[in-house]
Amino acid sequence: MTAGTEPLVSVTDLSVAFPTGDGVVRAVDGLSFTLARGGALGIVGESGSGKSTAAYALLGLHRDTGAEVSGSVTVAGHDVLAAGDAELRALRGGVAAMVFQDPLSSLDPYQAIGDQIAEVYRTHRKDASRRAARERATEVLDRVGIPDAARRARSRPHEFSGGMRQRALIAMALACEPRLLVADEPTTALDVTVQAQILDLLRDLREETGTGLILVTHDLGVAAGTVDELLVMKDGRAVEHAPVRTVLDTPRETYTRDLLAAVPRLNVRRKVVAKRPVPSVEGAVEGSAEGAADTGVLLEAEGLTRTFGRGRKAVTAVEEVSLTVRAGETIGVVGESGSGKTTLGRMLVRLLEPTGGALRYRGRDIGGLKERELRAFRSELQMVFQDPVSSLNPRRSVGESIADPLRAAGRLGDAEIVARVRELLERVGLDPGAYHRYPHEFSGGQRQRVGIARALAPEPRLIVCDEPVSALDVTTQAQVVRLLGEIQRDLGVALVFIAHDLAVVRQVSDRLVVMKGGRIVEEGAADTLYERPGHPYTQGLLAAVPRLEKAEAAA
Amino acid sequence: MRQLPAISRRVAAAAVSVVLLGGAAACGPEKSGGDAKGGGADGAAQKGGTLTVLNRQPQKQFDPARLYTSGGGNVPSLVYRTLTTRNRESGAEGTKVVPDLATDIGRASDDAKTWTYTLKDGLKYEDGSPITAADIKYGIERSFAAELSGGAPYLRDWLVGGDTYQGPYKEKKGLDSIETPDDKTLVFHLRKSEGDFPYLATSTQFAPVPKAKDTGAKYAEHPVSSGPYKVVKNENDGEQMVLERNENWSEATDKERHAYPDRIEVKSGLSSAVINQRLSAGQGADAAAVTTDTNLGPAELAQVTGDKKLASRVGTGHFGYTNYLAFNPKAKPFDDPKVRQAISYAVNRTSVVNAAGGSSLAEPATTFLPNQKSFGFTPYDHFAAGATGDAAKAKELLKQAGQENLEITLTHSTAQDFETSPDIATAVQAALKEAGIKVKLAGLESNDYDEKVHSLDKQPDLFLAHWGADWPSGGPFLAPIFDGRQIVKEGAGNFNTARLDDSKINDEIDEINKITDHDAAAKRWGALDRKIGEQALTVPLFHPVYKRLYGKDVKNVVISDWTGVLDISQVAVK
Amino acid sequence: MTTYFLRRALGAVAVVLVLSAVVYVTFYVAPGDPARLACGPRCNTEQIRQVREQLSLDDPLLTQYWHFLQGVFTGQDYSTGTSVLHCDAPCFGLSYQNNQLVTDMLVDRLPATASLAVGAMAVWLAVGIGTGLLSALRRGGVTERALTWLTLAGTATPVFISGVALLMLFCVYLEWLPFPSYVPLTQDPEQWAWNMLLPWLALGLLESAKYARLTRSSLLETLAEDHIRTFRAYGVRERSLVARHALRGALAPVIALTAADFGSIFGGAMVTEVTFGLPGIGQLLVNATQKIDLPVVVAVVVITGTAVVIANIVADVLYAVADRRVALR
Amino acid sequence: MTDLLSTPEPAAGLAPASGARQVWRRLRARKSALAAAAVLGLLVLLALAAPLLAALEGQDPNTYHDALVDSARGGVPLGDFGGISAEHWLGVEPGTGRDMFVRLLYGARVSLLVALGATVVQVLIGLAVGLGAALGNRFADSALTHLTDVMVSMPLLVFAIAMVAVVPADFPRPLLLVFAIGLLAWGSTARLVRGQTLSLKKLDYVSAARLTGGSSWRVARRELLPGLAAPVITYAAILVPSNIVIESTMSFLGVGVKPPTPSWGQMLSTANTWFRADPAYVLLPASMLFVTTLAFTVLADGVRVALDPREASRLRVGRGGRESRKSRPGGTA
Repeated sequence: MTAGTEPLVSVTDLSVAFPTGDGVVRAVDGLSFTLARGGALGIVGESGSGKSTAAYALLGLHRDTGAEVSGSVTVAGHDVLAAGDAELRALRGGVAAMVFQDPLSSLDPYQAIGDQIAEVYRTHRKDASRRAARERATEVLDRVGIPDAARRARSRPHEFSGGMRQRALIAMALACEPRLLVADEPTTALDVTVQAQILDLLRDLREETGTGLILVTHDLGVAAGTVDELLVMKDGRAVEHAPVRTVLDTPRETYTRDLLAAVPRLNVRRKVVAKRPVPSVEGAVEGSAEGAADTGVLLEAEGLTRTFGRGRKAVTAVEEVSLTVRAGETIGVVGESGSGKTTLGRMLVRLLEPTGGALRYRGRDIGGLKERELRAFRSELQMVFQDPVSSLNPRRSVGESIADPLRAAGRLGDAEIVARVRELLERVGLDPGAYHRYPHEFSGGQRQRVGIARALAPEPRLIVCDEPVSALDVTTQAQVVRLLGEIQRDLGVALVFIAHDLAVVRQVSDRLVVMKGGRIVEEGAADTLYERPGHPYTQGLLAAVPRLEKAEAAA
Repeated sequence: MRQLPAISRRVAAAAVSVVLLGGAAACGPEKSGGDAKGGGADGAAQKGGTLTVLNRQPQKQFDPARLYTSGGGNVPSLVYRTLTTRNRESGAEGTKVVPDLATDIGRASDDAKTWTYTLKDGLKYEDGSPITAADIKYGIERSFAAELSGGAPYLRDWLVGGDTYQGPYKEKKGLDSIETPDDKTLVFHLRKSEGDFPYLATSTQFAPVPKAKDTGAKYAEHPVSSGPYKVVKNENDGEQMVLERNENWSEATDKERHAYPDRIEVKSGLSSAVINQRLSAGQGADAAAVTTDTNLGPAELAQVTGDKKLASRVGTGHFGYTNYLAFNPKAKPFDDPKVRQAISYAVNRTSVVNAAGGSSLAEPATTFLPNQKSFGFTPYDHFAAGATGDAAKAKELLKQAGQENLEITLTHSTAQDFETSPDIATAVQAALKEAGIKVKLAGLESNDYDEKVHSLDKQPDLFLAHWGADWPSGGPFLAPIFDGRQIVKEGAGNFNTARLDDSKINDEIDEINKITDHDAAAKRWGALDRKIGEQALTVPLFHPVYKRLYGKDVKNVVISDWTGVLDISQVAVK
Repeated sequence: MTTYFLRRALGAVAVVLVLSAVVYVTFYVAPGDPARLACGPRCNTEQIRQVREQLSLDDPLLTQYWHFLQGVFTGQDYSTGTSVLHCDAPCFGLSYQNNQLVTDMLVDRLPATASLAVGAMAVWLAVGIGTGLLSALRRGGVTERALTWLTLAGTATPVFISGVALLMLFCVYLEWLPFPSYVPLTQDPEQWAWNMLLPWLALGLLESAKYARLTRSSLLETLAEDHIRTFRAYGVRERSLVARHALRGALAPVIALTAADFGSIFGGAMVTEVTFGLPGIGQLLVNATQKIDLPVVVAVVVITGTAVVIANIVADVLYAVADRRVALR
Repeated sequence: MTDLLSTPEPAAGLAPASGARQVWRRLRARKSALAAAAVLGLLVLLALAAPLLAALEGQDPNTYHDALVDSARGGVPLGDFGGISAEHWLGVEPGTGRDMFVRLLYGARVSLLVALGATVVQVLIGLAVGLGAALGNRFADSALTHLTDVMVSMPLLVFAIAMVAVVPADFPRPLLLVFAIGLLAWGSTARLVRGQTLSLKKLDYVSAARLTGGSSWRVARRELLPGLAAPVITYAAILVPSNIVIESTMSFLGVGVKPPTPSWGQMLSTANTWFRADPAYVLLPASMLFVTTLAFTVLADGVRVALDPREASRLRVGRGGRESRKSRPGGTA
């Protein structure tokens, strides 16, 4: 804050409330803060803390949505809440520009990226010709590091990679040289390496243009190296507001400390807990080789390959992957988007049929079995899905979703099933009374817990967790990861934990597999791999993980 | 019987049109208003202008061999002249046969087994070449070819050798029973006496076809005109036709056709509702428009009668036609005459007439013959049921027959034609219910209906039937239905649905056919009808009446009792 | 891409073959004797037999069908009595009724049906999308209500009622329009449009409610998408938001449905054609069905089937063009 | 466990309810849907009570009243508005003088039966074929998709006419119409189902259900069908009136219900010439059809919304909650 000049952003006693069928939800409650010209503020908090709602209020985005907004918001001299429609439109994008989270869905899929940026430019520079607007689009795309910008400006969003799309969104924000950038979780959907690049870009832009920045994120690690000040929000209120170093070094609030603790770290070794005796793999499946049971090998993939499409357009998502999962162990599978890890996970539980190689479950090749023949094995191989929204049927209560495998097995009576489901709900840390509630009534983290309960219901021997926490905020991530660890320990079930974030996997894995381009590039015991990564790719991944320490060093 | 109107009726039925054909009988004071010559717009008829014909049925067939018309048809008669033709007068006068290409209506000899015709002088085709007797013979021969089927059966049945002759394409030699001793004379040799031959000679098969111009199945595309107009356009399967003057038509030799308009445009494929609305609105070209196949329906009649101006543009026509209930008297329970009589008594003709469009469109019938003098109409009502049926009498007869709880099935077609249609069937059903007869209705799709009722083995025992005349005479009306020798055992060509084979009746038919004096013959037909009626083989229901609306600029309206439609060869639009 | 079209074309051929076979079997089983109907009302058994022989109706079903296929793929020769008539492939044979080449009959009638289909499509798109837009964006307005009721009434009214009602209103009472009488587009475009207006309205309104609902739900869904929020957050006006960003995505399913409906109109507009007296293939089909004029029925069904299949392909391609994320497969 | 605690406890006062009861509760909250349901209920009730109401009026549907029509004027009913009188509450039919009120009621029986029955058949076949195509292998998909194309290409009326002609005459006609329409006009429903299923199938919860080891049918029934319900119900609401229109067109072409049975379609098919002479004859069945269409449309809208538990709290979820955005399939990235 530079004394003597009017702050760029000034928020006083801001409240935002949403009327719902069950009463009014106060998403933001009496929030006040200021941001000096050229300053950078990080607003952090877990989901539901009101941080995004507050950010939206800066651009008056709650207007006409039914939300009740009070207090005052001033951005570069404009009173946002009192501004007329025209003034507000001029403000949006012209004075303050928003960078949204999901770059794919935030861009119009039908139009060329350059045209979209040009449209925004012409909205605010009425006198600009089409040609000038297109040139400006190329210019800003070039600025955010899109190679061959003039040509790529003609591409549509789906032709861009995730990182390039995020850059394009930032370019759009830059188009009209705004004085404030509001970035709402700009890196959450991205791989760690890309995330690092985008954060670097934001930093550079700030230095170069002197634009103010408000960065909304759940991840203190992301904010740490990018902003000057931190505003920590909880339940719609600011609980802590201080320079970034102060917050990181000497957090006042427990809440802040929890947030800090939740940031996944690479330097934490997995706690070796005395494992329960691994359940023996007795009663081996018919026709299985006797030897398999003895070695404790549960699932064995050999040269597993999966190709999509035919002919020239064929894409091989997984190529010649060999992997062994022993009973009760946890294997982390790490890779960036497109590395084939999800495809591999789906093949391991036979949601996908491999197009090559062998998949042996307890000695029997299940790679080519038909759906009908697979039924006998289904309950033993379960999966926890990435997307907490689409993994639960919105039209069925969560209890019913969890009960599904039990009902399908048909061994238990109705009352027993309900009892078992309540037990499972409790086990994953949910209220047993939630049986009759619907998925939309739960937060993302809770839904993931439901997904875990469902996977546990048939008492499986192996659960494949496909990026189970990548859509969650850091605190929730930590909780869910902890839960999985506990379950693994208590029940002795084998886990295959797929993630794009090395830090997340570290806390749970015995062994680690790093994938790139459908192949395994490195494999080994977790600690070894983290401490002495062999492959340059692994090294790159490790280097990209944001570190709180680094921020301290930089500051 | 059955000529164009009959055909179109059937077609209309099943499908689509909104159908307004009504049925019914010559109403009493029939020579009123529109019937008389000169109806329509005021002033003398003059040549010139364009006449528009708005029709439902496209002129799908235009080959003279394939046409099945009464008296040469309407549009075809503008292009094809025939040996004889119908008298172009309104009302009963119009049921007479008059000479056309020939100098008279035919000279009979040998008990009417031989007929001789002489052609007029100066007859020419549209290209100026002369019309010869050989061309007429060739035209008749063509109609025997399988490729050109469709015409009436009489030539086949009457001409010596006609039953086996296969047409000029297969048998180059021609038909010996038609002699052409010179370019102007034709002599026809018949297998039996046929006093009605002059009526047959009105059909388009008697139109000349120059052999050199014959293109077989494709002749209809460019027929050679002998009449006042030639075809200049024939599109969409006969839906759009344009006729223009044939400059080589010699008016002097044609007393019947006036040919006032310079140009005639036929637009068909329209729905009845549209045709009648267009005629009543009379916008633009529609002011000079007529229709040759569409009647005013009940709803339109209700509307038109409320409007004096419109009402003055309605002509009434009759056409020899009877709608009736047909029995199979060989099948139970209809083998008992008392049952047939009971049903005759039970029928409520008021309901039936209302279902057929009301008293303006149908007249109750108690005779099989149409109520026109030319057919030999002789009034009788053997089972007098009054206007609304005599349920008590019917019940009594059923009691005598031991059929107090009679349950029967009435077959009808699903065509919406006010003839054999569901409306009529339900009216009959409702009336018989009064007499304690439970009637189940069996509706058949119209092709199915046609095929079943005309096949001896599949024929329903009780069904709605109709019959019309190929020309206004008792012969073609009674013989196919009641002549025992015309029972067709195979296929679907039987019309004697009562299977009546009475030698006395058969002999009487032969006797009357020898008579060439139409009036004398008509009396005998009337008497024969009355006698057959006693057996209650059918229950006559109603004779249809036709109400024809025409455009406001139309003059010289002629509607004969032969065709019941407005004669477009007489109409003037100037 | 070539493989794609090749595969779709093969699929189309299969569909059309099945369709034609179904028609053959149906009409073979259905009552009624085409020879009798072709021959004329009072033919005797011998004449009917001759006609049957001439039309090859005595051949086994399979043989008849084979001849039909031969005609379609290689053409056929027919005797007219005096000469030989050659019918080039694709030959659908001669009409039983009047010995005309079915191909010619179809060619004569396609323009009217195509005119009807195109115009009706324009009406249902204009009314349907308009209503859908209004009801998604300005719910409760007078215009919106009126249009919604109009489309519902349209859906609930058979064309033979709505058609006559329109005729009454516009031609009889108001006298704004002439009674429809088909004028070919090539002859007089203005007259063509005036004369087709009522048929377009009658048929278009029958379909428009479906489109209104589809447009509305699709638009609401699109407006809730993130990229709309993006442009809203950049100060773009609501109007251009809808026009430039929402509409295109929202209309993709509408395009797909349009193409499918457009195809089936080719065989399905018979009531409209009959009501307004349009010389289209629907009328042809009605008459041919009654007369069991098999070559004509088969030909119309084949044309309809082809139109539907082509329309489907066009829809898929349009969909893929509209939304590049969708791959053709 | 913070995230558990931070979630507002929704609808705490409400007892857990079963699915059907929840749907009903949500439906009850929508007044327009309730009104529509009431209208439809009334229609069905009137149809069922037709004999009673006929007795109340003292008329029956098939008795001719020749004295009530003007025979010389084409049989137009005597009196105003189609001959409304104390004996004939809605007047009489032109030509026959049959009672319109009773015929409309009896007509409702046939029309609603045919329309609903045919819709049920269409939806069942559409579901079976659509699901089969979407869930089956390549071969099944292409075969069923082509079959659907064939069905869509068939000129419905031509085949309906053929079908009615082939089936023995004593087969109950309304039932025959149900099958004729239902068996021939399911193509578009199948297409809809296939498309919807293909997009539902991609969702993880369907994969999760496969992992339960239940049969494919079980998965389809429990996971896919509920998701299909909303679009299918919305579509069915359009099918119902369009089936009545088809029924009327079939009557128009002479293959509708058998006389003397009345149906709205049959009445409409004979009414189109009576616009000017007896407007009541057209307006009565036409307005019944309109009311039915309107009611079905509004009700279907309500049911669609009520079927989706999310709708109840849509406002609260709001736009752009962080998680909800992840639901979109990830494109080609």
